[in-house]
Amino acid sequence: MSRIQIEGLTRRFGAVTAVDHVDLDVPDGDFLVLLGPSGCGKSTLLRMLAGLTPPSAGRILLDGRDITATPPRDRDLAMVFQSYALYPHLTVARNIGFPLRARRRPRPEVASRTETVARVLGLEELLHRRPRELSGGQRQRVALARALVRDPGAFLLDEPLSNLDATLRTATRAELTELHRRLGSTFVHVTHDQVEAMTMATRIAVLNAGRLEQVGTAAQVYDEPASVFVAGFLGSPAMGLLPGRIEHVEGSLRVLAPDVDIPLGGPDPEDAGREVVLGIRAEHLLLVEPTAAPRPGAALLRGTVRLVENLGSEEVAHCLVGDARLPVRGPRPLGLAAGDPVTLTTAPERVHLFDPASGRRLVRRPASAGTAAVSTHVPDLSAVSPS
Amino acid sequence: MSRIQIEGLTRRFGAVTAVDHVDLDVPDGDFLVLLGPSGCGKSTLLRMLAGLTPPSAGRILLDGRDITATPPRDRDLAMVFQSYALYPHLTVARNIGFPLRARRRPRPEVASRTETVARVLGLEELLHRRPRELSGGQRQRVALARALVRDPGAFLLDEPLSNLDATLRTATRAELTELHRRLGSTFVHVTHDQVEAMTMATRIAVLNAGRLEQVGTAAQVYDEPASVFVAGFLGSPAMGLLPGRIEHVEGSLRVLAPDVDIPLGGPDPEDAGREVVLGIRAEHLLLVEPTAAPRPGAALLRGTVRLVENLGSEEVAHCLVGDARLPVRGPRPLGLAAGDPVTLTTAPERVHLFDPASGRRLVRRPASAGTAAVSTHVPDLSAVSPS
Amino acid sequence: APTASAVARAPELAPGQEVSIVLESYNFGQAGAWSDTFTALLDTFHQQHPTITVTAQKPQGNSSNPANDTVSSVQAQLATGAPPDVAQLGFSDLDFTVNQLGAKPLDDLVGADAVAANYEDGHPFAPKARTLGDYNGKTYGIPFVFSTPVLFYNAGLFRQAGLDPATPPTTWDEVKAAGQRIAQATGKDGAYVDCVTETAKDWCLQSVIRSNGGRVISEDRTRLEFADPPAVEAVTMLQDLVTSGAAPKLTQQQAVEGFARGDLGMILESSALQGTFTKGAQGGGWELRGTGVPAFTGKPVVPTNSGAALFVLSADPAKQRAAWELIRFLTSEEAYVQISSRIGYLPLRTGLVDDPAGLQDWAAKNPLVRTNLQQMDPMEPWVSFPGNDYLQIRDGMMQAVEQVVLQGADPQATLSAAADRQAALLPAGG
Amino acid sequence: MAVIAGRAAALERAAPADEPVGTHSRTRAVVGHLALGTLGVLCAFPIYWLYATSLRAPQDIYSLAPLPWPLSAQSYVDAFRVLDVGGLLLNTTVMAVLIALGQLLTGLLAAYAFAAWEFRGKSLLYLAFVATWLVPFQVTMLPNYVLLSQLGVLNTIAGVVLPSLCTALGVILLRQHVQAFPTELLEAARLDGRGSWSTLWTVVVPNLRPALAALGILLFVNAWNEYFWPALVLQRSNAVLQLGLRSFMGTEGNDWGPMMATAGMACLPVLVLYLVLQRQIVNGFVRSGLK
Amino acid sequence: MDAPAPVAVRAVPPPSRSARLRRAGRSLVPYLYLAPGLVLLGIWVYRPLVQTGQLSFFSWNLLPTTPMVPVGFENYERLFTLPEFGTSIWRTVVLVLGLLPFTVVVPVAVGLLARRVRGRAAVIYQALVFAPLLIAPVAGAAVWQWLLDPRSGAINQVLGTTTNWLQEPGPAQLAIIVITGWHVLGFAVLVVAAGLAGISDDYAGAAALDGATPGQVTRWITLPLLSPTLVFLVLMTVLLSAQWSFPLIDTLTNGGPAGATTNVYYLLWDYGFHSFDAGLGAAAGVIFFAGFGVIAAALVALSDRVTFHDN
Ligand SMILES: Nc1ncnc2c1ncn2[C@@H]1O[C@H](COP(=O)(O)OP(=O)(O)OP(=O)(O)O)[C@@H](O)[C@H]1O
Ligand SMILES: Nc1ncnc2c1ncn2[C@@H]1O[C@H](COP(=O)(O)OP(=O)(O)OP(=O)(O)O)[C@@H](O)[C@H]1O
Ligand SMILES: [Mg+2]
Ligand SMILES: [Mg+2]
Repeated sequence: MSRIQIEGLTRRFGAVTAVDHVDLDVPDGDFLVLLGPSGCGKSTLLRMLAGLTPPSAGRILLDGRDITATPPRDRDLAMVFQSYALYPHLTVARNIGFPLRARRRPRPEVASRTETVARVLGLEELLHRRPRELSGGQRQRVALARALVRDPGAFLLDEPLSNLDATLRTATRAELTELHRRLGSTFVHVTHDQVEAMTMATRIAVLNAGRLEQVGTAAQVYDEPASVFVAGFLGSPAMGLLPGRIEHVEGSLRVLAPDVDIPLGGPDPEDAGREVVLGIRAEHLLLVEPTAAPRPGAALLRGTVRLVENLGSEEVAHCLVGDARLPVRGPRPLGLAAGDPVTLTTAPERVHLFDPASGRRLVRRPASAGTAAVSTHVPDLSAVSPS
Repeated sequence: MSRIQIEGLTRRFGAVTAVDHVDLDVPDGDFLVLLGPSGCGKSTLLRMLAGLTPPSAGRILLDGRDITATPPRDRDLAMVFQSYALYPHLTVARNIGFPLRARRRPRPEVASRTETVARVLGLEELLHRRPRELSGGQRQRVALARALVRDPGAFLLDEPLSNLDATLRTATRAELTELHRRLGSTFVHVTHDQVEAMTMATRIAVLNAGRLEQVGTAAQVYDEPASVFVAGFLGSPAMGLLPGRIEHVEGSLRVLAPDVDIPLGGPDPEDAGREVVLGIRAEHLLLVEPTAAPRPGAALLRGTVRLVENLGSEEVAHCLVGDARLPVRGPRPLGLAAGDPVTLTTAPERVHLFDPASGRRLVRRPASAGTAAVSTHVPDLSAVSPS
Repeated sequence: APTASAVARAPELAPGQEVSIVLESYNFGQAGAWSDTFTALLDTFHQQHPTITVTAQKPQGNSSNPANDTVSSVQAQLATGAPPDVAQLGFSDLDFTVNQLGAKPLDDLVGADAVAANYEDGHPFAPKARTLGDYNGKTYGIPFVFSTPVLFYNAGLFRQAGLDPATPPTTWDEVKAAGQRIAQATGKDGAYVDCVTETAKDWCLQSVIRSNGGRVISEDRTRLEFADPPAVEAVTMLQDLVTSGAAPKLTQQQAVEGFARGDLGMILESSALQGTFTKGAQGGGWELRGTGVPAFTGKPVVPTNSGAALFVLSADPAKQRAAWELIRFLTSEEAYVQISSRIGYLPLRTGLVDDPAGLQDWAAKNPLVRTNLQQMDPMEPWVSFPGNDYLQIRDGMMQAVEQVVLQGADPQATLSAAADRQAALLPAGG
Repeated sequence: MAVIAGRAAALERAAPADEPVGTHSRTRAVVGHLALGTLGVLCAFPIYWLYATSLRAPQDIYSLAPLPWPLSAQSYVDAFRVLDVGGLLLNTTVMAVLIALGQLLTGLLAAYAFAAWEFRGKSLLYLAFVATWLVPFQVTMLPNYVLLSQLGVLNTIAGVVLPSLCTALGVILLRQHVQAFPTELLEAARLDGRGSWSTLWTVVVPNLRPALAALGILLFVNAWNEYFWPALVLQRSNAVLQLGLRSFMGTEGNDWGPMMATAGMACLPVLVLYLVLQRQIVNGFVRSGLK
Repeated sequence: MDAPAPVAVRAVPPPSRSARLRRAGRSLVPYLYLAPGLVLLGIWVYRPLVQTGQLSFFSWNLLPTTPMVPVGFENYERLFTLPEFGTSIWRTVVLVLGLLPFTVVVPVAVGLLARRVRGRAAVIYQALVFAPLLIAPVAGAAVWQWLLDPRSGAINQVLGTTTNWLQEPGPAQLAIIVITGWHVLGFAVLVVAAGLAGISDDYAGAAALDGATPGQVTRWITLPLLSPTLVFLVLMTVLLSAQWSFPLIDTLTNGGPAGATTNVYYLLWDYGFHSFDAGLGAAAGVIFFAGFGVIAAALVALSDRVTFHDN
């Protein structure tokens, strides 16, 4: 039951800066998911929290206490390693009981708590096996059991599901979420799988190249990505992005690009001429009957289908609009085939705008006095370092 | 440009039968995906095709020619290994040219073909780097290039995307599909990721514990799973399954289970009393307003929400119906929370029935003479061995 | 049983007949005087016998003291079928050399007359030396180099301890007293008797035991006698030297180096080491002197000889003849003049030391040689043990002695136990 | 590839800079320095003594003073006068290189066979290699000597080299290396059209280079220091450096000064070789994950 | 619905003759790679071993002139009744036990300590410890003779003793052990370093997080995981101690004083090359081979039970 605060945490390996001045506040009971591509510094950040890698700069507070220099064993944390790090020479039972024995708890207590945890995770049958005699999923549960057996202040989980196949992964995901609900402990969970992030997190922190891109709930991160990177990283298929330009046309602002014309609403001449990156999620693009006459003032995108992917329940059509690829998603069958011309529309409020130079999100200010203005703004990012 | 036929192929490792009497016919130009859980024998099957593992029994024909005893280098096949298997000491260019040099092709030819392939795959810039200086995606493309450089009869790909993160995986998936379209070669692609299977395959072969469960197009495998295994393995979330019983109620057949009542249509007293396993996909379950009176004769399922997962564009509610878990999927927000009671309905033709003993699909025979009968039938599985 | 009683006479070499032979000597190969002298001698020989080519080699093997490798080296080469034609082998190995290594009886090879003539050629061989290489009445080896035990002492330490270097100890009691005195007065070590370790072999021990009227093996060589009372008494005396503090517990090498360094008052050693000691004395600034083997009070001293003879092992008549020519040359006056003057070895043609054309000058400058010459008369041969296991017997005996003398084991019990055990190894079965 | 990269990463993480917080305390470091420093000095002291002795003047040879003062090169002069040091150096190098290469080659071929194939009698044959450790030198010495004499190579470098061309250590260590080598690479090469022989040379060897180099140097050092077998075979000539030592041993005691000088010169090349290549040796050896 | 592609199930024809030949040729390949090593070992190790086995049933002194007398098992009987044989076995045991600290304990300590020091220092220490391996045994022995001089050798001066290390039975054995240990320490340190590097740091990290002290991590995690390396070293020590110490014994003590440093290996040498009792020596060699073979097999079997591979 702990709050974790990170201030200006940095770690360099020689020339590489693996974690770059990260500020983060994880309240007690949070399920924080660290999300990001491979090599972005997730594991390094987690290892610094655990005390396994000393930071190059910055500090870590646990419930307000500075633990930057505290050795791992004195931090009240439990960690599940990406590789599980089960002790290969110990049986499952002794693996699970290890943290208690290391703390010199009496034998009967160790035995009874090991048994309890094993029962909860369905490991009773396996207590006398060694790790090498377990399947991937079983190993993962043993690693979890070893963390759970001692009721720590917070759990650190480093890609604990990455080695599981899809079915097992779904099941374990649900199990972990339920566990969090029941225990109410703080969880910090590392992954590069966005489905995992979306389904489990109370909050998501997106890392890119060692820097924090955005922190927020799953909905915030998905619905209001703070940057092109976040927008492109989350969602499957990823958000379609294309360069455009804001123009003042006939008294209203519109985003224009080859074969694209999207109204933005109220007029604000200030923004006219601004270059932007336009982002639309696959599920927010709707097919327009090619024969139907375009509704005046509606968003309009024209393109060609390059490829249709069948996801089982749905289909994704990858369309070429101008030079950019836009994925369109809908219930199967979409009725499209490669080569078909398509006309698409979308709700203007579903369109994300980004600054092409910085990549940050552009937010339309609430139209006061009848005008809507676009400005660089980072929502919900109070914790993001001003870099 | 090759047809691959497999007859009674079997491979035993000591007591383990990794591949169990598999018959399979891969027509020229097919993109066959071998799908199955971890350890089901996919890699072993592929390795037997490549000639890296000798079969214990059965034979392999390439364009009608028996190649069971042909050494790997004389089979006209190229393989991309799960781990890429790039030669770490060679530059990208020499990696790509390796198969040609091994076949003692003249230098200029090696150089020109290497260059061509590199251009196609966008590797021109990287030709002088070594594998360790490449990102995962780049490595994958080099591995592909090495396979493509010599224009083989067929490509064997062993989980080539498993090491990539979601974004990269989506992109490479599309690239591979396009490649297949352009070349028209035969592809055999191993994976345990069903999205990969669904999106890429012209045909899917589902393996389970060394045996072929079903072969068919993505749509066939998804829409008409031949067994409980296939039904449970494909789809995310997996198809909800619950045990039930066919009863003859008021002149029509109905499937009944605790809290479940689904009409099957025309009366057929023969099947009454039969035990079945009932399967319904998450996207085929619809929420019924709890206040609305149930439409008489409609399918009806009652349960409690245990957990709601946010997938970004959609949400999945895991509901407890009777003793079974049924996932329900719909656009976000579903408006459900854990603990809520729900009433669900579905179209009777969306309900899959399986034989509880054998796990095979039960197919309702086209109602001839006004009766519909249920019988065990395996569609499209003429190639499945009669076990 | 002695073999090869009938060996055909080796014919004289025809003029111009080219022969090449191999000489194996443990003195060869060490950089310094020996190698240089040997090389010079072989050059001279080649000039005198242009048709005979001699290749010299040292024994194969890896002991730091090549003399320990002689027999195994010849044996290994015999196994390949190509033994050296002439070998310099120790007297302790005589039995084995004759019976097993197949040394050729020179009496048959060139005739007893020729052998005798060689001894008489010029200054004659010392009479005692002539028969050292005989076995069952036949001459197999011509003695080449040997020494008797000499009690070297450090005159400087004697003076420091208040002893008179001019009257060195002549009995073991005096040795003990002097040794104790030196140890107490100077803090250095007293007297080391190099007769008590396996490394030292048993030549010097035989001298000590025989000086007390005992033997290590009966005269007919069928019974081990080193556990008999006279022998035990002698060994007990040696043990007493150590327990009384007169003698240090050292290995042979330590003792030799200690003495060379000036850290040891007396050492009973072979004169072969004289060169080493002389060099050490020059470096360390002390004075080297020597005297004969100490006596047991009231008993005559019996010195024994160390050293080696030259044997012919070749089976080829031409090589045998060439080998004989080489042996004759190496034991000639000319050779001894070289060997003695350049290396310091005892000339077995003892008359040379009085010959002004020979070694008279050299002998005058090296008074120590006289000690050895004087001991030639009472000298008895170093007796070899019989059979294939002769070395096991010898080493077993020496180990027992070492245990008694240096490690304080009970003399009678230890020696008896060893004698009982080794008796089984005698060819007759004991 | 993945395996190799993984190993490299594990090594990097083992770098001292990345260790858990609080494990690096000053006292722990001091204790470490003290213990290792003491051990290092103890280990190196005899080597110092060797060189110290070789630099003493001949009359001080028996001196036990810790510092060789006054310095004298006389021992070296003597050694050079007696020995053809250049020639010996050349011979020894030839011998050691041939032996090391031979052992490396036979070891590599055997290790490749053990690691890349499944075949009948595999474990038995492996045992046949390992069991040579159980055969004492003394047992093989004489029969081999006789055979060499029949081959007519006694007193030649070939006689020294021939019986030493294969060693169990080379096979055992190399098998570990080759086994750690990703099998996919071998298979990829087969599919790409290489036979097993050219796979060995174009894929395995280039990637094992650090390990091969490290092991090669170990074997070279061993061969360089070989004394017993050359002493037996090269009876007539002291054709290699270690045997040069014999020139200063004899019945009348040893000539310590030049002997130490020769020993010092004999050790010098391998010491220098080691100091220059230490990182490579250690890394090549360690990275193999010998377990 | 896909029309099923009917496959006419034919009887699988037997492979042709040439295919069979080719297959046989391919299965020969690994043996070809083994051939050079096997042939060499066959000629230079096993041929002599077989000859020795035969010789052990004869009484012979190796000389072509003397006949080989078949004596059945007499050589073996003699060997087992010889008191030296028993004591030499005992001394071998002492030697092996005495060397274990140098090949196992100290290298492990060095491996663990080396983690505490950083940077160049660790490299330098390692170089120093490794250096003795580079010194030829004969040269090393000569130097130690000096250091062990009873009067003014460095060892006695430092320890303040007057022990004559090479002349007293106990100390001589100790000296042989220490000098042999000095020689092989560097190699063992290298092996342990390799073993330690092979253990993932994650285990130590996990254990630290689980609350284990550094000492506990070492005892409970690192050492058990290092056990395969340790077994390798123990095996090497048991099998090779006698061989390692041989040149030193031969140079320094010749098996003395009074046989106090004569182990089985040296005894074998003594019988074979000093006593010219080739049959007895051969019998000793065979027993040596068989005895150590049994010990090695037992060790390997034991190690399979007590070691844990990190996989
Ligand atoms: N010990 C180290 N030495 C040098 N560089 C390192 C080290 N550890 C990590 N790095 C580098 O730091 C960066 C971040 O590594 P980290 O392991 O934190 O990535 P990650 O986000 O966990 O990636 P993945 O999803 O692949 O596990 C990478 O570029 C990596 O190469
Ligand atoms: N060399 C082998 N020896 C023994 N068993 C083996 C061997 N290779 C594979 N197996 C076993 O055969 C079965 C099939 O293995 P295979 O590698 O084909 O699985 P897979 O479907 O590729 O699994 P994954 O998705 O995990 O790669 C597994 O149970 C495996 O344990
Ligand atoms: Mg990571
Ligand atoms: Mg696989």
